[in-house]
Amino acid sequence: MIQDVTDNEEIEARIGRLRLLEALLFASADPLDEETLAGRLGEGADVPALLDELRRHYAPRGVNLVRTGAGWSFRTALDLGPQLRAEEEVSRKLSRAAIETLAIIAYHQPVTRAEIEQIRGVVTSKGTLDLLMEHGWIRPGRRRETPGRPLTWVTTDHFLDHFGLETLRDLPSVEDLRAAGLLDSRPVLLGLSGGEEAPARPPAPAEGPEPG
Amino acid sequence: MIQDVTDNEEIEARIGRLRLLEALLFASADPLDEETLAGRLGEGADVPALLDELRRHYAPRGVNLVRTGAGWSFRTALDLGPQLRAEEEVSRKLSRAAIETLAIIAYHQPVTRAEIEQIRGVVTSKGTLDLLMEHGWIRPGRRRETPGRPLTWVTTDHFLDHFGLETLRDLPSVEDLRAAGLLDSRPVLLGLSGGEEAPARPPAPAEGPEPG
Amino acid sequence: MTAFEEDSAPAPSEATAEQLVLVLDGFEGPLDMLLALGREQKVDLTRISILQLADQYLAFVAEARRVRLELAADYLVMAAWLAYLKSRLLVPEPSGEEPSGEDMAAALAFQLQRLEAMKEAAAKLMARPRLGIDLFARGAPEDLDIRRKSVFEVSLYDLLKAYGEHKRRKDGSVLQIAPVRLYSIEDAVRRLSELLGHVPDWTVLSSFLPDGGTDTLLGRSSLAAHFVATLELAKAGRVELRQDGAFSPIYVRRARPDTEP
Repeated sequence: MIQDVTDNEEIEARIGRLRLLEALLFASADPLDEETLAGRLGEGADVPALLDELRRHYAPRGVNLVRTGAGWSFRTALDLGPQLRAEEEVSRKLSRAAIETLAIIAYHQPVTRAEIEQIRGVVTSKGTLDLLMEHGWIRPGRRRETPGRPLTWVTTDHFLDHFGLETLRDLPSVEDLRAAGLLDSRPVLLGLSGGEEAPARPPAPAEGPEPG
Repeated sequence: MIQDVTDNEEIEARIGRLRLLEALLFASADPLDEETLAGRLGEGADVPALLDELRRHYAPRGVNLVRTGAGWSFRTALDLGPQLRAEEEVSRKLSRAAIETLAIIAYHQPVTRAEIEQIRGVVTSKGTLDLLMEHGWIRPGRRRETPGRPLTWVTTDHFLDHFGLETLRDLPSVEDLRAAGLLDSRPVLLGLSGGEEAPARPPAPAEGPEPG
Repeated sequence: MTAFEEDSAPAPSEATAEQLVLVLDGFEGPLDMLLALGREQKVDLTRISILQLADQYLAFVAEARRVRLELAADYLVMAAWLAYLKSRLLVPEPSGEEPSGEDMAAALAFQLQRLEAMKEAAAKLMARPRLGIDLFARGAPEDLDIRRKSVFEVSLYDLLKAYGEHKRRKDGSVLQIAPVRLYSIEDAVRRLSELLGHVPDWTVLSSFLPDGGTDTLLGRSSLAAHFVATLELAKAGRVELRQDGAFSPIYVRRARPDTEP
């Protein structure tokens, strides 16, 4: 495999290049073509030979070095696919509306759907609450004792679990959010409150000016 | 290394588990804990032993298997960092305030914002905690059961992962600092921050006369 | 290793203070600056001279004043506190419940040690091999959701950020500035001009104020407006003012032709 080695120094250099090649391919988000790799490995690197050595090293392992149209990359071994994907469920990004709805339920619970809509200022799409409930983050709470007896929504233990909270009381308050910079504070108008904080002062003289 | 093997079948099973373990760890960018891995490898898998074998196999290579408090993960070898970094984007430079605040949270956790301000002697500017949280290094902890029930801040698993720490006990010099009494976040006599929990100031002459 | 420093740091020199003023931006507040000053003493922080430190800091504040540098309030609070501490250290301790000068000095020394310890810890922490800087994770993770903790990638940060954004949007949309009722100076000038026509001689200013007292915002603003109005009228030569001493009542009367300036 290593035919052109003449001395220890050369072996070391080759191992160094192999290690760098391995790390470059591992850390790259995209497949790397041989030209790019040659640029990174520097003069005197026989990139095709190094790639071949690496490919053969990984061939029997759980991770393989594969060549795709764009270049070379590590992928998990094809035959392990079924075991890796045993419980496959591609992770999805939750929509902004769903995150916001969840946040409002967390902070305002128990809260009815109408209240959520009032707070958000938009109609809650049918699927949003279903989605949050399906995922086990919210559940129906008690009915509100008002006309129509609307259902309220509350968060679940799974919600606490997911977000690493011990209790709901550990949710940062609005003040905490503001202090942490998650809420830009709007300008505050100071000194325009009423007279509560006015210092005690003798009442202004009541007697009006005597007309002359 | 493989002492308890009695027949070919067992060797095959062991190799199969090693390959699956390798693939699982390779597929994930985030560390995986042993419990998760055990769940995926199934009954009869000696996960610690398998991890150890894998770790040793990768030790001299360009990619290593490392353990942090967050779990096990493959990472590029430390000595290759400078060669790999060349192409990586320069990460956003953190402000001194952010770095100091992170260290205080790491060493004093759980710690309230007022305590952080006590230690630094300045008000925490807006955006500092926000930034640290955005990096995924800190999160809100439990509220302190003291008047005002202030929120505390703690570090995350990702913090351990990012700084390559197995536990918080591995923070640099943490034991020395504790022994020296320097991890005491209690307010001291000199209350220089504006925190809610600031202690009564010494009769500072700077205070203006009471109105009235 | 500090044994060789026979002559400990010189007395606070103006040069030091000037340098501090120059690099003021480099400090994270007064405690940070004190720590930098303390390091100049080149002794272990446990053996630092707090008195000398106070002198150095006060020299800095004096220098900042000399070059008319505007110092943040916390720098001035610290200066006042250090001046107080100095006086407590220099004069015999009064027996009382207040902490002694030594206690206060020790507390300051502890704060400095603690801050220094955290700065060193921060430096050591940042010097550690860091993910994404010194070592790298798999660049192209495969979407296997191995953790199975959640199908959705939502962090607590995302949740809080969403609520913060919602809150900000909402607060922004309902922000209404309540109309503020204040007594205007123009109104006060008009009112005073009319009333003065009925007043023959020195009359106390407060008696011109409209009913309602001065304990409301409107009342206080009317007091202020009327005071400014008298100044305006006096400047125009239409009234004369008199006050017998600081904080005593202000008297107003119509200007006499013969006393006009």
